[in-house]
Amino acid sequence: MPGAAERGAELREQMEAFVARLRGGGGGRPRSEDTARHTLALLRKIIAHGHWGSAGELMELIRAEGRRMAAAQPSETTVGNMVRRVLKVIREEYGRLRGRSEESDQQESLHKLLTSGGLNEDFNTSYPTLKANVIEAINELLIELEGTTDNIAMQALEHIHSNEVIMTIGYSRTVEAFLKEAARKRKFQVIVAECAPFCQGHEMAVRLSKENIETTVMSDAAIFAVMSRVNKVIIGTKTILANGALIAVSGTHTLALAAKHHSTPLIVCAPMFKLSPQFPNEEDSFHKFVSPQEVLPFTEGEILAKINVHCPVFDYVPPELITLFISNIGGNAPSYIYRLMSELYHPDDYEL
Amino acid sequence: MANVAMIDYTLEFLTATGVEETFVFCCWKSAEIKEHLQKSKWCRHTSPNTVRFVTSDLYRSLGDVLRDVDAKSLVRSDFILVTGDVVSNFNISTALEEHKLRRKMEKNVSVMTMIFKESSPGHHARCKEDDIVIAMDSATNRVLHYQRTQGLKRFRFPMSLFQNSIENVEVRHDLLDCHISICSPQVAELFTDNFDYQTRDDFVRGLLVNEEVLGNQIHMHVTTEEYGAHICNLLMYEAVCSDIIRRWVYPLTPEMNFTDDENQSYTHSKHNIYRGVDVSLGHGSVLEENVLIGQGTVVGSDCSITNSVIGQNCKIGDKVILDGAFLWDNVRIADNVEIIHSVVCDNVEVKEKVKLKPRCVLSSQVVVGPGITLSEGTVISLHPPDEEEEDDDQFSDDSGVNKEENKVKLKGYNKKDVGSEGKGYLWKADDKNEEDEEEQRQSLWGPAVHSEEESESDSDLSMGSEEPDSRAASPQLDDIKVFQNEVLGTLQRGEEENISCDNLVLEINSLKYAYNIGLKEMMQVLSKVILEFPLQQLDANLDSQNYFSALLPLLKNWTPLFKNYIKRASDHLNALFAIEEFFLEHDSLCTSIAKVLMTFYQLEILEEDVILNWFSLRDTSDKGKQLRKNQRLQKFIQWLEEAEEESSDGDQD
Amino acid sequence: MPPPRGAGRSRRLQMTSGPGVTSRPGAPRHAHGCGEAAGSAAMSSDELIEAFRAQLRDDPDVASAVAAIRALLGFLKRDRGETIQGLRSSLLDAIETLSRVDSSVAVSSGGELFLRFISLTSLEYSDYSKCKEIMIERGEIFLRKVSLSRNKIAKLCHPFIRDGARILTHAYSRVVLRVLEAAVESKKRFSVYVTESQPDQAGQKMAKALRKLDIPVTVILDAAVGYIMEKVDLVLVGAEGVVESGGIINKIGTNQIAVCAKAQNKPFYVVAESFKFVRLFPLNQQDVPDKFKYKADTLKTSQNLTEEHPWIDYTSPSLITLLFTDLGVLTPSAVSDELIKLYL
Amino acid sequence: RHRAPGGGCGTGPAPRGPPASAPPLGPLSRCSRSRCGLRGCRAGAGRSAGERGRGRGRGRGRGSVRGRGHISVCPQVPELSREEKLQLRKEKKQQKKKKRSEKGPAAEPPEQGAAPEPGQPRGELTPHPSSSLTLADGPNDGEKPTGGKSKAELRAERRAKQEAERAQKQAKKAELGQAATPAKPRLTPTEPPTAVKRLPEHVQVDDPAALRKLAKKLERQQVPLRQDYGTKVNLFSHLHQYSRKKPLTQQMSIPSTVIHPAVVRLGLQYSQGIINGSNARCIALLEVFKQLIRDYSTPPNEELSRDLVAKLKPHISFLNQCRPLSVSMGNAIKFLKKEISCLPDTLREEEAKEKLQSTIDNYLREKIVLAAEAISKSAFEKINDHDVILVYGCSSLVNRTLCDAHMQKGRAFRVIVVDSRPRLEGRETLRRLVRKGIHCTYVMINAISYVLPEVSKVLLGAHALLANGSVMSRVGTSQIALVSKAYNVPVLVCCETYKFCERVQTDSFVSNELDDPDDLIVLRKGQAQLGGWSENKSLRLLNLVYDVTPPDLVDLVITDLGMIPCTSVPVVLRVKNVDQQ
Repeated sequence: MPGAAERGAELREQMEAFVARLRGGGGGRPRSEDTARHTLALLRKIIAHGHWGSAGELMELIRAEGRRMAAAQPSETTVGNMVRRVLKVIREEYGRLRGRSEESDQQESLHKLLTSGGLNEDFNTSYPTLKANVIEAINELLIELEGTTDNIAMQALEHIHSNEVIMTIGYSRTVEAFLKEAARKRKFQVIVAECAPFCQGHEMAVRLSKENIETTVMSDAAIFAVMSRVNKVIIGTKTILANGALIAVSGTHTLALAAKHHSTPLIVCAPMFKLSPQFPNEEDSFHKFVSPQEVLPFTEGEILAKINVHCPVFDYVPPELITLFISNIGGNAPSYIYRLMSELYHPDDYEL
Repeated sequence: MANVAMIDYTLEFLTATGVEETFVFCCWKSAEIKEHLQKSKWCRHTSPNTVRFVTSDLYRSLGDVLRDVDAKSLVRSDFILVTGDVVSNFNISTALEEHKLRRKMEKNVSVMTMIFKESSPGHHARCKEDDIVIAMDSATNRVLHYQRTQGLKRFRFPMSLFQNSIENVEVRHDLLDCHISICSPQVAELFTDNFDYQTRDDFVRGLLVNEEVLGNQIHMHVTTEEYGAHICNLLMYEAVCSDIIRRWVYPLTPEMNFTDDENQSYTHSKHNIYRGVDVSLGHGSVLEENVLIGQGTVVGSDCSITNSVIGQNCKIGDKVILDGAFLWDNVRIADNVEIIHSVVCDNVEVKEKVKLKPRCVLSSQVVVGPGITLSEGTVISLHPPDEEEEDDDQFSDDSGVNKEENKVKLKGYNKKDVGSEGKGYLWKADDKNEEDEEEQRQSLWGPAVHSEEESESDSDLSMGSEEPDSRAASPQLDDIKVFQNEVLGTLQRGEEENISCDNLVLEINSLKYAYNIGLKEMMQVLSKVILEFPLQQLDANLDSQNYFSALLPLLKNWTPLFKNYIKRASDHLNALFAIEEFFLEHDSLCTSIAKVLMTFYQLEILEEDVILNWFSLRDTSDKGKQLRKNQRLQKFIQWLEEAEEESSDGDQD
Repeated sequence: MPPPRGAGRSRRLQMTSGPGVTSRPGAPRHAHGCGEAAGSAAMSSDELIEAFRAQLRDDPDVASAVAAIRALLGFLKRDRGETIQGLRSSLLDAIETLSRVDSSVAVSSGGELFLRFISLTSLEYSDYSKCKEIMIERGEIFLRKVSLSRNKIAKLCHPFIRDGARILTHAYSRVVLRVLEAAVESKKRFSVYVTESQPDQAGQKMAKALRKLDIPVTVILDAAVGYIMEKVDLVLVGAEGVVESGGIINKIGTNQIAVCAKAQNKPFYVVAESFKFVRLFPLNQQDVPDKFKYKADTLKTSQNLTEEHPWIDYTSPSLITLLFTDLGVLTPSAVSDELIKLYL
Repeated sequence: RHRAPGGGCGTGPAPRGPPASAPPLGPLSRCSRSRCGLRGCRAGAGRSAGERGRGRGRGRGRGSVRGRGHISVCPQVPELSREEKLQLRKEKKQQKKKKRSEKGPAAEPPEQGAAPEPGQPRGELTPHPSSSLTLADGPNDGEKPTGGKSKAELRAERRAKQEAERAQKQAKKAELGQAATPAKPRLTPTEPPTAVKRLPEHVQVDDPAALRKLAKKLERQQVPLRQDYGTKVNLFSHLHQYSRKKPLTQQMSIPSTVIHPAVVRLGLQYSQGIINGSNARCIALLEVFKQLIRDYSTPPNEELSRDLVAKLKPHISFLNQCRPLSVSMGNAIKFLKKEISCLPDTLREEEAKEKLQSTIDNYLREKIVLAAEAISKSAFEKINDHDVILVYGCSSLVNRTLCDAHMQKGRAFRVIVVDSRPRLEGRETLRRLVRKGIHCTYVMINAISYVLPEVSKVLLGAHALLANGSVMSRVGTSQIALVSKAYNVPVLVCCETYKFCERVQTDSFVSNELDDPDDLIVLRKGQAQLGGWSENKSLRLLNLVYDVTPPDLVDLVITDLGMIPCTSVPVVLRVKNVDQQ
């Protein structure tokens, strides 16, 4: 068809731009949600304009692109997650077209191990309607994305009672929305750890105080000192791993430990698209280190040559320190995360 | 550079700052660069930054390049000038904004904005060679004085710096020149205009010296956050490498793999250890910190590696100690070798028990050992020491090397230099500079480095470091002369672009201040210039008649100019003396003196009584008397006198 | 009578080809062994036991559960019963006999699995003979899958072994061995501490195997676990059985290691094939049934068990960081999920 | 002996929160005011009695020890003489009256009214060391032979009456405090304070009474009062919060008559954070005091030992205004006062001054310099080759220890310097260590969980060691100890014994210090988020200075007495007290 070529080119360019943006650390602080939306949009484009015959080819295509995008910024797990979601969508749509019953989930399971006949089914038969259906489904996904933050905020009142002291760290829009929502009904006090060196905490505090929530900013060093007076810790996160652990802004681990020490409940607000089926393995994958500049100014002069300065952006928070996850589909214990995973993604897609 | 060609860093930096078109000027091995770039992602049609090549062997310096740019008129708008060895994560946009703004405000006065990085002296990324002292106007960020400190114990600043109007002048030594400069199209023109500009330094200094003449200014932008450095010798190479590995140049870190090259993917782990795919380490080998190991490299057991960069497919034996070593690709290192702060180029083989003391260089394909120790700063190449001039080639230049190979057939290697199984020649530094070790290394490493840039990033723009002494100042004329020339220049421009007189006045004033010229000289020069003007414009020898006809309009135009300067009687007199002088010089024209004076008088530049008492001056030379004999003049004077008596307007004539 | 025998033989061939990598060496002989067993009619209990033993003998790498299942499959093939119920009952006492031979949890888990699988298929197909067909076919498939499971686990697990890691493992476990092998293949350098694990000194066997892969290995006393723990980066053990709580049943001493690991917050990883999942929910050590705790013959001979050494102990899920199974990497809580999916 | 119930009530209000505590404080404090007045004067008498030489010292020693021994029993009552009982009763009556007059908690039975009395004084009395000795005397007068008492009793009675009346007048406008003051100047010189029993003024800012009292005292001493700055986090409303922008000296009349210029300078250096770290502060203080003593001359018909202490007081309270005294300083002052007060009167002035100067020098040498040496010696045993040692902030002691281990013993170890905003003291540490050629790594405090896995030991400095074994130190220390525990890395604390302190504290709230909140403001990308925080009603900035590390997070404390578990701080204190005799 006419214009296919240039649309393809344009698509490629967008891809490149996206990848470049991811590489460059997304420019400032990228919102995971935006990233997710971009990814979906791009994938949708690919599905719309890419050349593919059958579901199998399509999935291959998506995988290839997905791998490329995910590799660009390992710490930005949402990209990979979105790709997985899309793959799952394709599987489902395909399955539906093949008239497989809805609920027969393709989980790897003992049951399947025993009952299944053929090993894995092919994706080669091509259905004309598949493209439309998939795109439709992706649009639904996008709509779901829109709602996430609000859905989470809705549950605020179930978790915050009046004149509580709540501690949070750094800046997270989800948490911001959550607290603001609660503030409409209840009066409570928020303590924000500033989260050096970026000090996103300051922004958070200012925004909250605008809603005249009584807010206190303090340096990260005071977390443990103040924790004994805190009733709840509510934080956002970058990623939730398959074992219910967090990859969150650095300092969170300390926060979580402090909370544990005073047995203060630690609540994590995170939309579903931050669930990532990876497990924390020993390599610092999906970790991110920015320029030491942030920590120690270049003007330090000669000593810089002799020392090492580390500025990790994220912390790993083991699941046992976490009390509750609040996602857009409700609250869950860390031990149940694995299940959500298997609902969201297909096991074959766990590694792209 | 950390297993990535330097030019890739430069291009990445440019692209990141949103540059859309890049010209790469090459003279060395343009073929190779081209090939390299064509393979790289820059030439994919998706890349946002389109790269073009201009190659010619004539480019010996930045000057040549820019002149060529001007000739081919490649650039029409502002452009960024970088050397091919700049590593930076700087975001140009703000500086660019400032630049644009400045240019909008005072039309096209500021031609260039140089980017500097704040870094206290002694920082390892500060290159000895282009360490600079800068005097700036802290209000406007305007560069007032620019001086390299290399080898200097004390600096000299022109008085004018502190005399002129600018209220607070900052003299800074805490700046690191990133060699990134935003230029307006004029820069190219300017290079064309002055052929003695070789490097950017020449340009800057030239511009600053006669800033008033050309009315151009240079501004600067100081960044604190971002990183920017320019690799002009091995020391810098080492420094910048370690900075990259220590992530100062984030997001340009090895594991980002910005070159998008399959076998450039690294995993980053604690202590800044980067490992390519299928790197294998023997048992007991430790990577202490800040190590980068390229794909497919094999390291034996019980090695200790720290602060080093190791290329692809290297073979490293057992019990090897690498500290601050930079191994390029396919290096083979046997057991028990110790390499400290040295560079080992492609395909080198180092045999057992060789020790490399700091700052050694083994150029490509060299073989050393076994069991020798290279003293500090040794450079060994496959290239016999005699023909110095092309010693650039043999570093990692395979074609060259092959040629070397068969040369080698003829001559044997010096065993005591390179060991019993060694291949290569000790590359002697010219023994002229026997002063301190530092100096020697500089002079020796300078070229070495240079060649390396060629082989790695091959951007000729990095030639800057090659001719360090082409910075000799252009010969100074005595002030008056210079001033006169410049006034002339100003007026010419004024005439061509018919700039309004007040502007001319301004410019001339500024010139006057710059060369601190007294009013007297000023007067004389001015009138002289104006009178000479026609001769300059038209051919030198024309008869008085059409000389005057040429002069007349000019005088009419520039009346205000004179008015501006000729106020007191003395001024008038000075003017007259100048006129006299002029006519004495060109007596062919002296017939028209009367006419000239007449015009001056009619334009009310000169007053009659002054003219009169000038005329009546007796103390002049005999030539002067002759001049006064001139009957036209006589008549003119006479007429003036009469005019004085019956104050009637002189309409005879 | 020809048809079944023919069928039997053909399937036997399949079957032997089934195990693939795991049972290369023993395969032909064991096929032969089964062959002569096939001579008679319904498989007698000692034939069954013989088959089972043969499995273990011929192919030292095979897990006893797998062996049991194979034996049972063989049994099933030659079963003469006409009804599912008949089949079930005969299978039940077959399992009984097997577990009398080897009391390991694996056997019973394997057996249960097999039963479950029988019943599942029988639900789908009413006609008995058809049903049997399917059963046998699926049995083969199942075995083939099972034979792949260890590699799968290895693939999942070895990323968790960092370069230069120090690993503590316990007793002898084929799966652990396979995982470490995979880690070595992926150019990782690590060292291993093995508990010698009395009374049978299985640790020594493990150490030997590891040395073959030239992994630096140190055998430590069972009592030295607490001492060594602070040097260790992670603990990696196999399991004889994975119980519904997500805890494991394994060679005696595992529990103490887990406790130490917890105390020093070191990760405690378990690798186990999914056929080791067993429907059992021990509350504590004492709650674990004796038939698992003690060797079959001791159960027969000794009159006072309290004087005997138990061979296995129970490790509660709270002490386990992750389980690596061929169903993927599971948190302990996910195990019960799997079992529920299977049995309910 | 009155300590225990007092402690209960003194700290009582804090958890209850300021607003709640205000009304009930009224009556209690009042009654106690009169009470303390009485006891004060008795103490005065006590002094005159105690003045004769050695007995006093022992008495006090025993007193304090026993005081710690059996807490919360109040066996005083039987010992009380008739008169005492009598006017106790009087007071109770008055209380009842007052309670009625201003509807305090209705029908509070006398016992409860009485119970808090002893506690209250330290609530009421001014912060400054001199004040506390009223309590220090508590045990004393108990032990004193009743014979020496009568005069005191009479005076006490008289005053009690006066106060009672005055109090009734002032009941409506709850004007408290100055009643006790007249007593003070006269008590002060006698007894060096013991830190346990005092609730310093700078932790009860939320109590208007205390503030007023402070103001009064200051103006009496002609020391300007420093104004609080900005809105405070209400958890910490009981602490001062000063701005570095407005140093105290601005509002001082130059030349100030009472305050020695050297002290003014010192004060400025303190408040501007130029002199930082408890050691440095203590040393500076003592140096200045030496100068003070040098320039001091006893006025006619005055006794050096008394007058000098009296002279010191304004200075001390001035410094206290500039920045709350560190424990080290407190102890040093205590020590100095003791030295002064037990100067034999026979000494001529010059000799006395000489003596004092030399004692100060000794103190400096023994308690700080030699102690540091001893510590670095014993700490060295714990530093092995290939260790990775994590340090936090900038502790002179730790730095020195590391440098010694590196330079003298030539140990090969790496150091990880952890730092925290806003002070960024770690950079100083970094510079020093790197200059010494120690291999360093630098991270922010929120990245510790990234570096800790490789750390083999954590070495921390301390601001003070409290009697319950908890470590008071730069904020963030406790956090590091916590995370280290999680990675089971041993935590070592270095602290000289002169920083040990008899106070007990379980959280970081009660007694702490707030630094200039503006320090938190940071300029990033050319914009300061928190720019106009003070305009914003609901935005608070908390810049805490210290925190308290619970003993179970600290493995061992390295002191000049060797290595001890931090639970055995009281033991050391006891030993010290004994050998101070």
